Amino acid sequence: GCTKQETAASKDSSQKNKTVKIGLSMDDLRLERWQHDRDMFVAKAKELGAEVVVQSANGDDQTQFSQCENLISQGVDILVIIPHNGDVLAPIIEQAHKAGIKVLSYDRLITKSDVDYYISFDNVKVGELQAKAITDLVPKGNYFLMGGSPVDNNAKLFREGQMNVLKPFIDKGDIQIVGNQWVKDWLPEEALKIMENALTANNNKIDAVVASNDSTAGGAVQALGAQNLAGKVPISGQDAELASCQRIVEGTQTMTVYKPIKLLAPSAAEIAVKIVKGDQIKTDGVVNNGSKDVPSILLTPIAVDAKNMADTVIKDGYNKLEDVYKNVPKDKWPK
Amino acid sequence: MDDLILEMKGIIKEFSGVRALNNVSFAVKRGEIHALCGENGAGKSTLMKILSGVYPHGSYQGDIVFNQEKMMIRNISDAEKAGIAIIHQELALFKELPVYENIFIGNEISSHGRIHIPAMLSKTQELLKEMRLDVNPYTLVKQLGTGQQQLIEIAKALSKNATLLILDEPTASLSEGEVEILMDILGRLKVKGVTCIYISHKLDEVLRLADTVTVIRDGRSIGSKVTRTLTKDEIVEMMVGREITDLYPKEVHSTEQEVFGVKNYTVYDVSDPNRKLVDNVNFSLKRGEILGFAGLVGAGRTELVSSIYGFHNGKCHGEVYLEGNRLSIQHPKDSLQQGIAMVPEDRKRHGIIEIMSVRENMTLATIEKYRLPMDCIDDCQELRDANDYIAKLKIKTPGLDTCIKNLSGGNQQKVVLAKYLLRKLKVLILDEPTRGIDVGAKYEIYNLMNRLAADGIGIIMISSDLPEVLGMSDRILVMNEGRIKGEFLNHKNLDQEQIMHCAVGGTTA
Amino acid sequence: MTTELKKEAVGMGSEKKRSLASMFHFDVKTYTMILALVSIWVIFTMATNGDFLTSRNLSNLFRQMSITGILSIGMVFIIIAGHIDLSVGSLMGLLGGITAVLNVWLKIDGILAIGITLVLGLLIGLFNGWLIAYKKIPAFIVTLGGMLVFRGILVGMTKGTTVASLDPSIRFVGNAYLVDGIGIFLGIIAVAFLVYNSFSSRKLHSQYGLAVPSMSVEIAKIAFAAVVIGLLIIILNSYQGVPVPVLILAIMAVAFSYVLTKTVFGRRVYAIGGNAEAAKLSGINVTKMTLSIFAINGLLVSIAGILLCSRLNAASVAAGQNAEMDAIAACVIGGASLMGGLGSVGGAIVGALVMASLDNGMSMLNIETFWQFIVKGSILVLAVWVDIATKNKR
Amino acid sequence: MTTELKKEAVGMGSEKKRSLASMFHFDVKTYTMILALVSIWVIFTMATNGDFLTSRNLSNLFRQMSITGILSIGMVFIIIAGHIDLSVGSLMGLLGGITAVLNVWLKIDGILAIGITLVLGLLIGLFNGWLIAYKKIPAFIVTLGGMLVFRGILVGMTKGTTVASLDPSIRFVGNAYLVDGIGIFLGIIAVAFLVYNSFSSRKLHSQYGLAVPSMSVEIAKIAFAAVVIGLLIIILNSYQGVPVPVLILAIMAVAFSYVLTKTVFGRRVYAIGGNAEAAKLSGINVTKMTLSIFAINGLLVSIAGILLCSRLNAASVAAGQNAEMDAIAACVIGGASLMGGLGSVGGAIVGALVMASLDNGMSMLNIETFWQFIVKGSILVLAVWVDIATKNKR
Ligand SMILES: Nc1ncnc2c1ncn2[C@@H]1O[C@H](COP(=O)(O)OP(=O)(O)OP(=O)(O)O)[C@@H](O)[C@H]1O
Ligand SMILES: Nc1ncnc2c1ncn2[C@@H]1O[C@H](COP(=O)(O)OP(=O)(O)OP(=O)(O)O)[C@@H](O)[C@H]1O
Ligand SMILES: O[C@@H]1[C@@H](O)[C@H](O)OC[C@H]1O
Ligand SMILES: [Mg+2]
Ligand SMILES: [Mg+2]
Repeated sequence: GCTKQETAASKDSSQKNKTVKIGLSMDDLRLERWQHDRDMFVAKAKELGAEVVVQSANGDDQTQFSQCENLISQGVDILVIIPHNGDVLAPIIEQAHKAGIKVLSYDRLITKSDVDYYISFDNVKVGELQAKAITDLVPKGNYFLMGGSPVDNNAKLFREGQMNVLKPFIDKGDIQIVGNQWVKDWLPEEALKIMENALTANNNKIDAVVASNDSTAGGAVQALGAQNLAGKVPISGQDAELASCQRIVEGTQTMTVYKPIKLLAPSAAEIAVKIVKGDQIKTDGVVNNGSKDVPSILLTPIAVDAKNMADTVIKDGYNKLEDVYKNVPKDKWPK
Repeated sequence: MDDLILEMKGIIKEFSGVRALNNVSFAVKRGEIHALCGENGAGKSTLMKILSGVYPHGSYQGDIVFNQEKMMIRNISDAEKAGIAIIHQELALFKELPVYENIFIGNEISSHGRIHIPAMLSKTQELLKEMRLDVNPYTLVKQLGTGQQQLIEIAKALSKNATLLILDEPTASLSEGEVEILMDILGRLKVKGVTCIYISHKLDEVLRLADTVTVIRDGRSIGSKVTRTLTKDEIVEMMVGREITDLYPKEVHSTEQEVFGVKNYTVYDVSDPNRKLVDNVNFSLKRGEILGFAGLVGAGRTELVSSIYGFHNGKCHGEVYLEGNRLSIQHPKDSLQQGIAMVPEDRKRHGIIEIMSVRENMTLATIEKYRLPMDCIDDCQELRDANDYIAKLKIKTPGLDTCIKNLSGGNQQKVVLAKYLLRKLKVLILDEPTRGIDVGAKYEIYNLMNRLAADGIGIIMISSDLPEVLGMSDRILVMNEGRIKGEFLNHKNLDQEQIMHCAVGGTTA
Repeated sequence: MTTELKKEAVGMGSEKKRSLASMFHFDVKTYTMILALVSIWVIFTMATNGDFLTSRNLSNLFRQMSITGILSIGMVFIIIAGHIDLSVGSLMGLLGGITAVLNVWLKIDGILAIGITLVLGLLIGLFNGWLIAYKKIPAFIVTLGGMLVFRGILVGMTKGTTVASLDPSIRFVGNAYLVDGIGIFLGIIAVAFLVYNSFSSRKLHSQYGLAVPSMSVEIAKIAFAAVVIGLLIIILNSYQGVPVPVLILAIMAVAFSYVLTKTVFGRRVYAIGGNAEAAKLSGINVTKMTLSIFAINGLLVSIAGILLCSRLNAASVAAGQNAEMDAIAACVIGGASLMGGLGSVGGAIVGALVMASLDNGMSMLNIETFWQFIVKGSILVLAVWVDIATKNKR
Repeated sequence: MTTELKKEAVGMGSEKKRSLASMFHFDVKTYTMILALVSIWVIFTMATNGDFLTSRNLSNLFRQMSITGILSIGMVFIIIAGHIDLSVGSLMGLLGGITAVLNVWLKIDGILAIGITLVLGLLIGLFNGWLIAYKKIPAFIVTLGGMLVFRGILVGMTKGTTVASLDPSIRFVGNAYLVDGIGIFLGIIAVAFLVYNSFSSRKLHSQYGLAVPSMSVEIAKIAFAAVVIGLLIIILNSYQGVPVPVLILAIMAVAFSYVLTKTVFGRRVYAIGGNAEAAKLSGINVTKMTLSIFAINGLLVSIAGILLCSRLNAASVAAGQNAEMDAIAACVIGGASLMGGLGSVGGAIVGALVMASLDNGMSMLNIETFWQFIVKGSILVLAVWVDIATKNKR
């Protein structure tokens, strides 16, 4: 009921808005995918005549918290948050609402709060796609799970999805989990060491690796390569980073999960502008965040391998054909 | 029976296999001033560290009876509670803290844990006045000269109102005037019934001041004697086991050829660029001459030479000539390259590198001399030279690779001397060179100086020990408040009075 | 003897002059960094068309610095004493986690949970201190180990999840504001205390026959402080009031600044850091002191941990990562030396404020992230450079 | 005179004895940590049923420690000189990134790219050193700033992407193995050099009439070293040969250990860390030395950066995060003191090996992450504790 008043108030404070001012609070720009998110979001917003203020928290809760406060006090009209940790930002939602600002939770859900909208890919789904792609190739055998950062909540969601798929195989006794490690800060150099050690501990008897994202997969592939196992042991990924797309077409990585940011980022920008203008928002349903049902727009992530590379990542312009196929003989390029 | 305040019986102390004290017994009568003498490394400081709780009960063998009571001193506060205070041989001050805090640290005047600054300040002023020391209680200790720091140490010990006061080389860097003041204070304390243990290598002082002398040699007690019946030679003989007939083996060998000259030299304070520490000083040094610098503590002698040497951080201007060529010295390394070396006054801060070995300390200033291809150090030559000087200066050390901080104070000083003597020199500056060195070793050092002078090296010797200045210099300059106030050619008729008169600001006779 | 008397007279005179000079020295020294801070503020204010200086943003800024500020108070004790603590970030995370687990999972009352956390912080600090003081293990190693161990316990304890939604009583500490009246009241008390303190000290000084700075200087100083305090409170009130974490920071800063400068304990901290050997020779129990310093730090870390989980209304496994670096940096920017013996609570707070201002200002300016890194790094170096260059001149 | 002669004689005798003892002292001191390392290895070997001690895993282990090892060599120079470098991780990331960008984007030949990176590393090190030595800004601040600036430049330069797929020439450095023969050859050269060195030094010593340790001790020492070198090469060969990064580490370690222990330069590094003022008075140009030390460090960081991007065959924006902590920890575990004046290349390498062994062993054991944190932290503290406790006994 009081939402309208608040919106009005915020309009006042931004001194009659010709341009919509969007505050975008990001987790960490040191990870390649978020750069794409930002670029596309900003491009779309500009197209719609909105101004975007971007903040990156370098993967730190407290920093993100402070930056959100700063955005609020700068009088943005709407807050779009990619939370580092969605569980800790409830107080920000309160502050924003007090200032008459609505909050759109982007990619990761802000839980136990009165967040207004949620737009994302389903992270559990991501894990499921990863495991599915690998189990399709290797239905039986020794699996190694290369988890993400032990202090990243998303990493746990990916694992949850992976286990949804793997559990039946494990129960049947077809799949053995021979190792399950988490990679500090998603760092490839850590993943490299962990993979080397896992291969040693298992005398190379590892039939498949479920890695939670591309940077960790990159490290693991290096270790596999050293044992001449690159390309022989299927390995998953996520984010469709250029380097991993290259690996996929070269055959050393099996798949990556492409979250068509092409869809996500622009629609987020569009919705953000709409919210400010008070337009109707079309949602796909709701997601319960622990204290309310949040109206949500949920996009589906896509599993990408060598076969559908051209139709997805490249077609979307997410990565360029000549970049992805750089190290592949020209005659093998898709038309 | 005499009333004994302290009795140490059968004290044995070992440092990782080296026996520093071997069954020492030591008794002090109430109210007396008791001197403790012995060569460098004899074990004097070690004995006093045991008494004052630095080496706690259990780390040595033997008994301590203090005030008729058997003591088990576990730490320094135990000793202080019992009324024992000590001034250590090495300065133990806090450079970054002001004078008044330094004096009271460990014994702060406080109520409910809150320090009482005005009380400490006024007590400090009182003490400073008693010491006739003109420094501001707020001054940071790092801004004081060594002599002044020494006086602060003394003030600190006095502030503790001890019944037994131990002074380990308190006058090593004090000049005649300050020594007088200290004697004065000790005399008054004696009247008040305070007992003193006094360690010094300045035997004149010992004879004047002490009631009793105890001598230890190589960690054993040699004996105690009443001073009244004693002569200097006897003490020396007890200390070193032989006679030293001439304390100052003065030779005259100065030529007329100037080797080193300083013109219109002025040095300013680092923290107060308007304050002149040295004011328009001129002097020249001849080949083979030993030029003595006398003056009171804080007269600016150290500032003068360390500035010339390229070490002082403050502003300075003036001209320096070596063999007629004007020098431009920015850094000590320039001086060393030109053949000018300086033995610094503050051994602990400027002389030694505590965590390095005796050998490494000794060769640090000459290290290029041992440079082989590929920057490699010729450790054989290095070892040999180091061994050489250990023998030459009779440095008492368990080995070349012993950490220098495990040496006795006097032996550390010898290492510092050796460090600069190892170089080929034209000019040697010695700032308080015999600080804390025993008579026997002093004699060796004087001989060494004579030899160097005979080789044509010019030597500048700053010393607060007037007899030493008189005994060794060919010529004496006296400084007062940054200026050269007098110049004396050394001849038989020159006496301490004349120099002192000049040093306190009087005019040349 | 006459010369001596003369000297004495001169001494007294030069002393008065010196004491004044040294007083100002001290002031300028502390204030160089404040000047750097002010310049940073001016630049940001101009760049943001004044947005930076709005009461609201300043309120944000102070709240944002409060946790680092509190950590840096504990850290400055440790650094002055010649040690270091790398475990502060992890420990803060762990202690915040404990509060949350106690409150959310075990349904323990908020106040009690806070109490338990404080005690635990103290105990853990004591344990660190014990290893360092009595077992002589370098603080670097003990706290590097602690950094790993505490983080591990936190991850294990929370099973990697975020524990969220605390009691209002806990949320209050990190998020509430004081009613305007209370803020003003506290401000008045502070100024009154300043006046009282300064005049009683003057009185004492002259009682003991000591030089006192001229009345006008004294009044100017007090007036300046009063204006700063007043302005601060007016600014904070004109937004929503004094934020509770800022109040906590202020109280801790005053209390521990007092401890460091005015108590026996505090002066001895400087002594053991300045020259541990001499401190021992002066009869100071260095081991016990070290123990206490780490215990104090543990307590302050637990306060910071409670504030953190209160602000976020949750405890997460990653909470507090790298906070130790911020705290150490704050101390060093504020003039502390990692070699020990130097530093002050005020300096550390100013250091924390400098860093928070840089973060805040650049995020307001919407500078690209990589430029933020570059600018922040450069300004840090520059500020300290200026500080050092001006100090050396004097 | 007679007494003196006697004393001298005694002196010489006891010196001989002491010099021997002190030699062993020295050995035991270095070897305590090695003993701790061996115990860690034994435990892991038992826990993994011998897998830990397979030639393959040892080859892994050495490769995994090579980057931290190289960083710790540079760091130990800095720490001995009494400074610190927090920028090492970011700088390594940046320099690796530069190699990758040069090679992948600008299509510059691998060797040339490596060359440019090395030069850049040296220059950046020089710049750091200049700020510290000439501008007197504390190393902590300069390198904290550097940490931010370098990371920012890396992010800006790569636009946050991972730059992948380098030339084989670059990949070689991080991933190749030496043919068995070369390994053996190098081993033989090393042992021959040891023998030559030790005997020529004996000869010289006795020529100069100096005490020499008994022949049997000498032979035992050489034999021990030869066995270790031999074993190492046999183990590495029985897998795939000596890995190139391990070879690079070994060469760097030998070279810089030589610099630190045998050269004038090295002696001066210890001196300025032990007492900068006394060093200056002894004619050492402290500022120039500091400059050179940071330049050396820059060079070593660039080698590490090249190795890192070569091993990963890619440069990522996050590369090298926290590597500085590992390097510093390696030095401190290996006996360096953050107060300066103490430390050794050998110690730092052993420290790096201890940490890498803990990581490697626990990940082989597939221990839960949070336990890994806890165990690693505890063992670090424990190992240093044991080290210190045994040292104090002697
Ligand atoms: N910490 C220590 N470790 C090893 N040996 C020590 C230590 N302290 C003193 N010694 C040794 O004990 C002996 C006695 O030293 P002490 O300092 O008591 O001599 P001293 O009589 O005070 O000499 P000086 O007149 O030079 O001050 C010396 O040989 C010295 O090398
Ligand atoms: N670092 C410093 N900062 C400020 N003042 C200093 C500093 N060092 C010395 N002084 C001052 O310089 C004056 C001269 O001291 P200097 O040490 O040269 O005297 P000195 O004649 O050698 O006597 P001493 O026996 O004390 O060494 C003293 O008043 C001292 O307070
Ligand atoms: O896309 C992933 C993101 O969702 C996760 O939080 O961090 C790692 C990324 O790879
Ligand atoms: Mg002594
Ligand atoms: Mg002097």
